[in-house]
Amino acid sequence: MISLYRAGDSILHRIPAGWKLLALAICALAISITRLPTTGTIVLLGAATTVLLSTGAGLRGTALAWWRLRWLIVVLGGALVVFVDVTAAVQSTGRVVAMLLLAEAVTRTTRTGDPLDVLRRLFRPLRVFGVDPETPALAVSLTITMVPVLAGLLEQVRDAQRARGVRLGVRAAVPLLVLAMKHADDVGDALTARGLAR
Amino acid sequence: MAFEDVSYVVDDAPILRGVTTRLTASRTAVIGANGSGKSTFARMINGLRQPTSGSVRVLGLDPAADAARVRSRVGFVFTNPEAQILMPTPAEDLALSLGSLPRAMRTLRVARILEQYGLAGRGDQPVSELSGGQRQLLALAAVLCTDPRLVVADEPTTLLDLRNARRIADLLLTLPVPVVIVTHDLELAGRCDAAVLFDGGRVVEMGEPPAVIETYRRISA
Amino acid sequence: MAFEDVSYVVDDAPILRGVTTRLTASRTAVIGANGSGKSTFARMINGLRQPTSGSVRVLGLDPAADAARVRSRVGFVFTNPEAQILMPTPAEDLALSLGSLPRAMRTLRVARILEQYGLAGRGDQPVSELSGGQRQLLALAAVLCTDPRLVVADEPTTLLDLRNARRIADLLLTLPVPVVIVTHDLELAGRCDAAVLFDGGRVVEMGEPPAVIETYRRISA
Amino acid sequence: MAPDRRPLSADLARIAVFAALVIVLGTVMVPLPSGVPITGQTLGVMLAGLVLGARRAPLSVLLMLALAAIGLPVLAGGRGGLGAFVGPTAGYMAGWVVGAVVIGLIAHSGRFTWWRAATGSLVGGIIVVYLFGIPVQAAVTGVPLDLTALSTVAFLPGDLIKATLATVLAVALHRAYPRAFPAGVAAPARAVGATPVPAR
Ligand SMILES: Nc1ncnc2c1ncn2[C@@H]1O[C@H](COP(=O)(O)OP(=O)(O)OP(=O)(O)O)[C@@H](O)[C@H]1O
Ligand SMILES: Nc1ncnc2c1ncn2[C@@H]1O[C@H](COP(=O)(O)OP(=O)(O)OP(=O)(O)O)[C@@H](O)[C@H]1O
Ligand SMILES: O=C(O)CCCC[C@@H]1SC[C@@H]2NC(=O)N[C@@H]21
Ligand SMILES: [Mg+2]
Ligand SMILES: [Mg+2]
Repeated sequence: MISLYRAGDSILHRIPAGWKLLALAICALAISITRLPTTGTIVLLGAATTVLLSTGAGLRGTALAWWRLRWLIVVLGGALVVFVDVTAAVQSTGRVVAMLLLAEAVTRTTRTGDPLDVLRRLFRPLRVFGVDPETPALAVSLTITMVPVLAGLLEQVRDAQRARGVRLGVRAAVPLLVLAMKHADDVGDALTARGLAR
Repeated sequence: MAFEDVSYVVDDAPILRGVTTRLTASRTAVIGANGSGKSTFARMINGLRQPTSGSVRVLGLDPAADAARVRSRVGFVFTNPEAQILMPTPAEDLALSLGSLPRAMRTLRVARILEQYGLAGRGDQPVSELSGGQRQLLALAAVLCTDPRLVVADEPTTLLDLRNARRIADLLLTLPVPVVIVTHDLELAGRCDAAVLFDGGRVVEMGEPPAVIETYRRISA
Repeated sequence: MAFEDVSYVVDDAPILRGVTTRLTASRTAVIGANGSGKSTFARMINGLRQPTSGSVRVLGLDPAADAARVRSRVGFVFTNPEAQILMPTPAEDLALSLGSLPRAMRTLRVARILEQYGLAGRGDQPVSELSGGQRQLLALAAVLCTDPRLVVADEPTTLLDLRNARRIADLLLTLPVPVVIVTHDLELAGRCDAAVLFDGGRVVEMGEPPAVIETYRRISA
Repeated sequence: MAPDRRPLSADLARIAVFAALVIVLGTVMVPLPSGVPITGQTLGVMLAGLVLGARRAPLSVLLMLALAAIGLPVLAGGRGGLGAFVGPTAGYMAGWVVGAVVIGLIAHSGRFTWWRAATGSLVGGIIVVYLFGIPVQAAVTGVPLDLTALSTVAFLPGDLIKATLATVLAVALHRAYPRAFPAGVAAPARAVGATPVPAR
């Protein structure tokens, strides 16, 4: 699986992942409780775009980020113009777009492994309850490893069904589930054998 | 069955490169290293994979164009019976293969097949409670009961013990129709009438099994 | 390693029945029919399964009571490397095994191990892009790099071709620590110093490989 | 923990496998202009609830969302990153977590039957998800609540089909592989997660 992280050396790249996540959460909260006026919304949009530009996304990357939001803008904005009014349309749509751009900036500049460290740190206090702070990070990696395995199982099952030439409809997915559960049992054993879980 | 300059490329990676071969023996073994293209070759026989270039003819048909017809005539046995068994119980799985028969007859045939393959009394047990060998037998039964005119098996004995492996091998090798068996078990390959050796997506040798196996041993050394 | 009248029962089905055995050879093969209890036996050695009754001692410890300590000393290699490789890339998977080392040293060791097992340059590639043989090598490397004092392998070569199977077998058979190999490959079993034959959840014979294999062939006929 | 109780590792592996399954199901999707797609992932959430039960299913969904949060393209149509959590779909995703709990509670409130599975999927997999999803969508987008609620009719046919699928699949899996479920048929009264060691 390809991470959405893009290598670089911008300010945002150098800020620790935990702070960025915290800042984003605060922004999301602030933006959704303060009802910015239209000019404020436009300033916010400009600021968000600048932040994204500052991550080294370049004009092209930034434009692409906007382009991906085009349907949201058209439909959400359109609906609000029709059902409410133009001011509401600009303010609401603007807020959503600005948040999404800021989130993209954080995602682009944060290596997949860094939030894993944040995850570990977040879970450290839970140690007193007998939770191993490594477990969530391990679970994340485990899932990443399993996605291609499941895709492979899916292909096996698909081949086998086409070869038998039977039409099963929904129940075609049963063997996939069976194989997936077997795989889980085997992985469970491996986790234990490698001393990573009880 | 004839392959004519068949290539298969996935994401710019050539998996088969210009395979030209004609299988005429009644029992053909396909051997070769991991990743040499054996399974891909086998899957082309019934159109599960389609050549990027070149042509395949099986039983006088083109599996790419006539997939449904070819598949109804070619039985395919996979390595992992779990992927192949589609229903929760053996009886239901066999009934699925016999879909075209009227219900009463189907029940009778299912019972007969279960007995024939040593699965009598297990027809209504969850498939997950069968042993590895029993599962492979069921998968094979579900394929053979449709009376295919050609059988392709991709490593059908790898997970099996001596007795089960022999049983499956005996079943496959005494079929009244031609069989193609992909295998790493050179003893099994030796019991066929012809062998094909794959290496790096090419057929590098074809002929009497002892000679081909010898070459395989040599290039693997 | 000693098993004393060990039984294992799941849902009233006896899987091991009164197994008593003492493995002293440096390389022991475990053979027997599908479902005879070999894998269950192997899993008991490091406490992955715990006896319903009877006692197990491994390296002087009881795997049921001292599971963590036993597992840190016993390396376990599974049939299917896909289930055993837990991380998305080879380098991460090896690093996981070396968790106790400081980070800088770990990176160095990982690079060294990758090279040693013919995986140099593939450390950061997704595991799904490795070949079957490379995957088994990685799984083995991840186990051996923890310097286990005993290695148990459950059919480690079944999915492999001649060359890969030989490579894995050579690696296992030349380890400086005792090895227990569960296998259907009688050639591999023959290369061990001792063999144990399972049948119906019991150890029915133990001794020099040729004699035990002979018995296995006889009872499988 | 008694010696023959399922170890944590088996739980962890099953939780991860269902998270991966939900991810794989994300490849089945129909984008809608509202920014909230029709997605196969709800089927995965229902299956997780039905198979894993109320304790582990929400962990599986949370795990999958954690992957999205750290910037992996695991949401429908290869989306990912933190944007999803501040966008119009955020409430639905929260609803998945709670919904998974509700599905598990209903489906495993007694012997596992098709009607318990169906009720669980409908209540937990649809009603609960919408209860969380619609208000958040309205709040984020600024579209009035009633209009937002009306617009979700677009999901209803798909979600009803998915609930049916989930029910059929879970019942079939229960017959083919009973060990996959938290409490065996023979022992419905046993606490979730306290099943005998299932793995081979
Ligand atoms: N859909 C695919 N996408 C990418 N690579 C593929 C695909 N199918 C096969 N390959 C690659 O093609 C090569 C040949 O695969 P194939 O399964 O035919 O080998 P094989 O000879 O059957 O090997 P084995 O003995 O291990 O079963 C392998 O390197 C495999 O990774
Ligand atoms: N958790 C379980 N629940 C029910 N049955 C089980 C369980 N684990 C193992 N079995 C059964 O116990 C028997 C022995 O299994 P085991 O895996 O030890 O056999 P094996 O000798 O390794 O066989 P193979 O050669 O096929 O690998 C089999 O019949 C299997 O179906
Ligand atoms: O991918 C996301 O960001 C979440 C999508 C949420 C989609 C909701 S869930 C309930 C309803 N049913 C669908 O098929 N889609 C919506
Ligand atoms: Mg193959
Ligand atoms: Mg076994």
